[in-house]
Amino acid sequence: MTLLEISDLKTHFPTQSGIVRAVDTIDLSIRERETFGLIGETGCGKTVLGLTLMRLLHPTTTVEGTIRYRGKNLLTISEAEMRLIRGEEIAMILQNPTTSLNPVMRVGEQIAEAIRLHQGLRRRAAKEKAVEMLDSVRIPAASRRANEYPHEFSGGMKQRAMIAMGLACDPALIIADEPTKGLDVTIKAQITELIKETAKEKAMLLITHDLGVARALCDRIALMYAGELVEYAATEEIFENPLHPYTRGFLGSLPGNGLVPIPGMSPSLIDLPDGCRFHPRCSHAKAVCRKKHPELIEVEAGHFVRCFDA
Amino acid sequence: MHQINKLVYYFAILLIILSINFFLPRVMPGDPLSYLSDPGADMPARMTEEKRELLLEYYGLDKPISEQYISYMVGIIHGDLGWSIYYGAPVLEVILGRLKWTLLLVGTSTAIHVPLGILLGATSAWARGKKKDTGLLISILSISSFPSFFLGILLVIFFGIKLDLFPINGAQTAFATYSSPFGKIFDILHHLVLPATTLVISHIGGTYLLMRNSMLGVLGEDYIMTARAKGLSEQYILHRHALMNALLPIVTMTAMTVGFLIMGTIFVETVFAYPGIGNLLYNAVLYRDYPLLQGIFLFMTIAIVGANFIADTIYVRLDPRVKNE
Amino acid sequence: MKKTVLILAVLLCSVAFSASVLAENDRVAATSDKTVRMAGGTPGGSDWGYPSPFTFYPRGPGYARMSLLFDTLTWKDANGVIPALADGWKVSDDGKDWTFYLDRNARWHDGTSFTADDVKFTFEYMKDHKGGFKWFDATSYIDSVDVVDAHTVVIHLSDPVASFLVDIAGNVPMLPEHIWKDVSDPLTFKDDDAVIGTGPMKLVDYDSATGVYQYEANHDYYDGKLLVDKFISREVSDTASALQTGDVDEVSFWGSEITAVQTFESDPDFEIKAGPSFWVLQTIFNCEKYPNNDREFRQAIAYGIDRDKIVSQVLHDGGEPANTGIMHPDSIWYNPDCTAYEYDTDTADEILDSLGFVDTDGNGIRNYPDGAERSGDITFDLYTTGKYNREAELIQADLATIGIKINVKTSDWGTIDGYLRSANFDMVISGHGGIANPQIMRIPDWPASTYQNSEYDSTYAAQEVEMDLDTRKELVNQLQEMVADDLPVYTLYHPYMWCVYDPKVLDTWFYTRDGVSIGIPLELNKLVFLARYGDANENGKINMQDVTKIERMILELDDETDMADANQNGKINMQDVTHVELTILGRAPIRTR
Amino acid sequence: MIEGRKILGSVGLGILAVFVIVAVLAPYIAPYNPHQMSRPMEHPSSRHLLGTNDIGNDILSEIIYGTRVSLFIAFVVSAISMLVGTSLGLIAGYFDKLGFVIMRVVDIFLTIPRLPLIIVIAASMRPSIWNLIAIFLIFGWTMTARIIRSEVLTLRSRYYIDATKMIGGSDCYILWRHILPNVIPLVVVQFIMEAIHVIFTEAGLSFLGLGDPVARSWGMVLHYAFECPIIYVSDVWMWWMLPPGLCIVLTVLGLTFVGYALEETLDPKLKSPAYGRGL
Repeated sequence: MTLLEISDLKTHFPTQSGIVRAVDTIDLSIRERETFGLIGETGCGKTVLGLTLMRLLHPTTTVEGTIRYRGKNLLTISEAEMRLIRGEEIAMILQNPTTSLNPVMRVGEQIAEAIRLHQGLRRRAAKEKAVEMLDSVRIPAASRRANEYPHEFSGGMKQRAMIAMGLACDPALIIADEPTKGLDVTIKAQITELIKETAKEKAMLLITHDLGVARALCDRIALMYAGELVEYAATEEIFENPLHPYTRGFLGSLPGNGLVPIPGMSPSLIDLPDGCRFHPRCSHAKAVCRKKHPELIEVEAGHFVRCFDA
Repeated sequence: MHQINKLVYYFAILLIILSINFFLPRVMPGDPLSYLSDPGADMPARMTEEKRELLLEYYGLDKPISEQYISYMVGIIHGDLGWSIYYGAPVLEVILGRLKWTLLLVGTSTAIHVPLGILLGATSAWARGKKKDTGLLISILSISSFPSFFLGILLVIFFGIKLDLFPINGAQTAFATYSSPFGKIFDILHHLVLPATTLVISHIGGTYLLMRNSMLGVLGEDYIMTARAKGLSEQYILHRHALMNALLPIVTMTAMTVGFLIMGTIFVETVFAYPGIGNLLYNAVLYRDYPLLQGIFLFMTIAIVGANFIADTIYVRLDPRVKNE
Repeated sequence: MKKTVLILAVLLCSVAFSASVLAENDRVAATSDKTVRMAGGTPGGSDWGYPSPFTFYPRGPGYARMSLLFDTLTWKDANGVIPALADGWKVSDDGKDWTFYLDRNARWHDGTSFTADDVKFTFEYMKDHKGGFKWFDATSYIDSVDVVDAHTVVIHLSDPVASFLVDIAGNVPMLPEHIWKDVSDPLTFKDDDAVIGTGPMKLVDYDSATGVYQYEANHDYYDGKLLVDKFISREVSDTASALQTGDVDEVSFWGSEITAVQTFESDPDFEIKAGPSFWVLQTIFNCEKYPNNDREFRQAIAYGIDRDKIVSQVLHDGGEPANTGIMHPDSIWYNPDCTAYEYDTDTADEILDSLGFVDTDGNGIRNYPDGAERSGDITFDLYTTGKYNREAELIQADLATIGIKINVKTSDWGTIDGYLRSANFDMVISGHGGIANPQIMRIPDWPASTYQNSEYDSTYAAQEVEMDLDTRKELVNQLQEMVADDLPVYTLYHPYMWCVYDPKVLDTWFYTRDGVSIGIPLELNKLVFLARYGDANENGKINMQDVTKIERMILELDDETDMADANQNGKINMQDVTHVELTILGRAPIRTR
Repeated sequence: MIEGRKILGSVGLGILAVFVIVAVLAPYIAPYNPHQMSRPMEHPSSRHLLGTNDIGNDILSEIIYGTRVSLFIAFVVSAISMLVGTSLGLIAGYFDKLGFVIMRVVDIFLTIPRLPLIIVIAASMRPSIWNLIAIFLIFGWTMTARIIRSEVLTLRSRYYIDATKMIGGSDCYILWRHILPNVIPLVVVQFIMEAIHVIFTEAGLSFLGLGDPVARSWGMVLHYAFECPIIYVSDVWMWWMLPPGLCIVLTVLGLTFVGYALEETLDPKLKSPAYGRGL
């Protein structure tokens, strides 16, 4: 059953140098208890997509299209209604736990405040719940740790705390933005394991540029490039049968695949190339790629690609 | 170790300033007895050389400078600031007599301008880019461009003279008898309104701008986004998450400007005939009243060092990160 | 947000408003006593020290505030010396022994009687604590004091002092022996007892920080009935507006402040009295330093300064060009015949040319002659405190037209005093008060300390001991002429003074003859608070029918009065008395002619 | 707001430009020599647009010439403070041992009660313009040095400077080519801050009567106006007090606007259109 359905979503924001088309016409849906991976290079707009779903962007940003969550269009409900959804229905674990935790507030308190808000628990009960949550993400001596400040936590522990915070109100959907970024290999493995466990019961939108993590965790994977999806399919399908040159390039840049980088830079979201947005970097680019913008087509059941070659 | 270093540092600063403050007035031409022979005053107070020497001896000014320095330092250690030559009273007494008014004035205005500046700065940052922000920003930048004495004069003219709403002379009605115990308090408050308003207006810009910038910085921080993602209300985020973090630089700045706050009142004192430490200093310079001059400097330095110390302490309480460093 | 600001503003206003209402009520409540409030000065300048004889700041206003509490043997009113603690006095022929008959009713504020012992104690105490009475060194003249009886005392001087009645008897405050005998350091004695005197006022409160004095009337005063119950001297930020808004009842102005006086001229609520300031602004020359060591050079400068212009531009005619011999025109010592250097650039140019100061390089500024101590353009510094910047600017412009370049340097008095003391200056502009008393011409106390003239010094010494008034006047005239000719200082102007007051509160303000005490040009004479003796209808004149008893009449007998004694029975024949002049205020001496 | 910043900046520049022009062209604009005397205390008329002061100087001319004095002091002090402060800040940030010494000196200067000391010195020297400038310079450089130093420390930690060092760039070369250009914007902001501070303090000292009586700044004009005994009881304040006061206000406002616009442009944190930093 579909939990979240995004259709025709555009997120643009104005800047001095022009309009940034960070999310440009995206359609996708996430099913209950599904883990959906959103993959792309830095600056492709994947974090903006996450923030758009949470409606956390600056008011000057223009968002078009629909985001349907359990039948409600998140883009049209009031801010008050939206607040009830945030944290309780959809939780977002922001990237970079070091800066995403308030440095002058005890960790336990930061987890408890959402609990107090959404579950109406009193201070003490919320605190106990927060300790419980910290314990559940395997932070040792949780009740003591809950009284500590973020700077007293190690990088891995901060990430755990972030996850605990996201899980605190038992949301239906978790948006996890780069949860493994900047962690060393052993910690990364532990965190991946932790996410895998928690994701069993919940739907998750995992935003990452780490294909390894995505493969380990996700049911389906979408690749995003310059504000739009270029390919999406079930995880194994993507890895076995990548159709888009970008996907192939991305897979090729994996350590196991020889570390071949994609040549060139991703385009500026203000000044997008005509035709296929990937064509300047594409070794297979043809005349049509320069002129016409390809549509996302379903080449096989559940496997969508945006390429003339597919 | 850090604390000891800090103490040694404060001590060294104190020593240096005390020394500057001992030698500076003594290298200026003229001496404390000059005022006794100022014929520019409306009366000749004639003094013979013989009497001059008697007085120099009385005040210990005939001793070699090294001896004076030592007795000055010893005096300070014993808490004895000496005897004001011009005012003919213990320096401490003279300073304390003025200090209460300065503290009332500076205290009141600080108690208003800091919270108000914080409030407006936070509001402005929160409404960044909106009309409210622009309006606040431009109006506060504008009123901050008024020198305090000029502002004071304008307030005197409009509220003191034209509208006759507030008294413009002094800190209280001279020896009035009051019908109720609150009469005196109200009288003092009534006299306080214009000078304090002047100070509030001329100082609010600094706090406001710092708070706005600090708040803008904080609002761009990821943890604010985290808080939003939790579904917390904007008000709650502002109070619980943003404010605390944004306040940190305010604490430091307020402490660093304590010296300026206290001394900056000299202009307001001049305009409103408000008794205070600023005018006292000015007179102490004019009359070459070494002990008094030294006393005021000592007090100012202690106030500044003390304020920094308090700020450090508050900072540690507000920012848990500092404690463990 | 806007709401919060609004609420705050309203809060401020309401506090202020209720405070003003309350304060208003309080002020009304306070007026059941008759209170007089005067502006004691502007910020930082209204505190004149704790008004004990040893702790007031040695300035005119400080003395005046002390003198409300402490009486002297004699005092002065608008016309001259009158009795105070002494009812009468006589002086020996050699001018060395002064006998004073003391008022039998005088009491200290604590009720103790004032006696001859107190007089003796006072002079001895001052001798023992030299330098303590910073105001005036009275003791160096006094040899000894003898108590004849409880109310008669004789003061023996080592040398005659011509101005004894004013400078010492009318200046030294009498101390209560029973209080001060135990005080070892008078400079630090500030108990309530330190302000117990015999004066018409008692000190209620004093605050150094706010510069406020509050006195209450001593209704048991021996020398007249008090017109007021309370007197307050306080600091104001602006005197004219303070008077207008009713914060004070009396303010005083001088010199260029004539503009403020004029705003009150047409106002029926206020009255104005004018008086002399006994003050002069002068340029002091360094008579030891080239080129000002040349008398003719100084004269050239004098001719080159347009004093009338300074009076009109800077003072707005709130003063007059000064007597070049220093003594004030309203004082009895004034010599009208001193050389007046009428502004005349031609004369100035001539003198400078003849001295060899010629503009050789054609830059408009004269040059020092070849081989002189200085070379190049004639240029030197003119020091002044900030107060006289305006005058300095005009002098700078005037002297530029006769080819002398002046650099105006301002500094505080401490610095300038240092330069004067070390004779390290060219020219200084500075004021000098008390020019109704020849004593100010004493060198080196006077700022013209670089002036060296033995004839001057001996003339000064001679007049100090000359008991004959006319001879003394002649000597003082000579001193003035020497100053006017030699120009150790060149006087610029004498400002006028005014007091503007609300006559409904108190209308007895007046200016004292030759200034209060030794020449303080203030309207704050304690006599303004006293009902005129026998003045039942309080019209300022004595009602003869009220005079029931004259305790002692003092006549200044001289040869002419003897002539009124037609039947030569040693008593004056009343029919010969053509004119009786009653001096107002207090128990005035009755002068006959 | 992006537009607002530009507008504010241009308004500020415009105001400053007007004052600079007035200062430069003072002799041509001013109707009279400011020391020339006519009747004192005249009310405004066609002959004297702002009346005359207590000794008959044309107030308008006084203010026009005062622009020169006020701006000159502010400019010289800020320029020298900026030079000295920036140099010391660069050195202190780049060389650790020297930096330690310099920063201790700066700390002491920042702890010394600044305004009281300025008053003490100014009162005993009763300064001319040059004395005033010297007094302001004693303290002017400290804040700049401190701010520049911390910026240099940040810059230094960036990789490219290490890289330059590895390929053999000398310290001077690095300071000059890599660090200095990066701190210049900050220096400009500091310059403006110092100028504002100097204008305020100079006006204040002059108001207290501690300014140069001959070269009259705006503060000095205000001082004489405040000394005038009828300033509160007549309308004199309208033409004698208000215009010089407003000149100070406008100049400071101009500087503030320009400084603010610069600061906003410089600080990337303040520029970001979205809440998030990663965008």
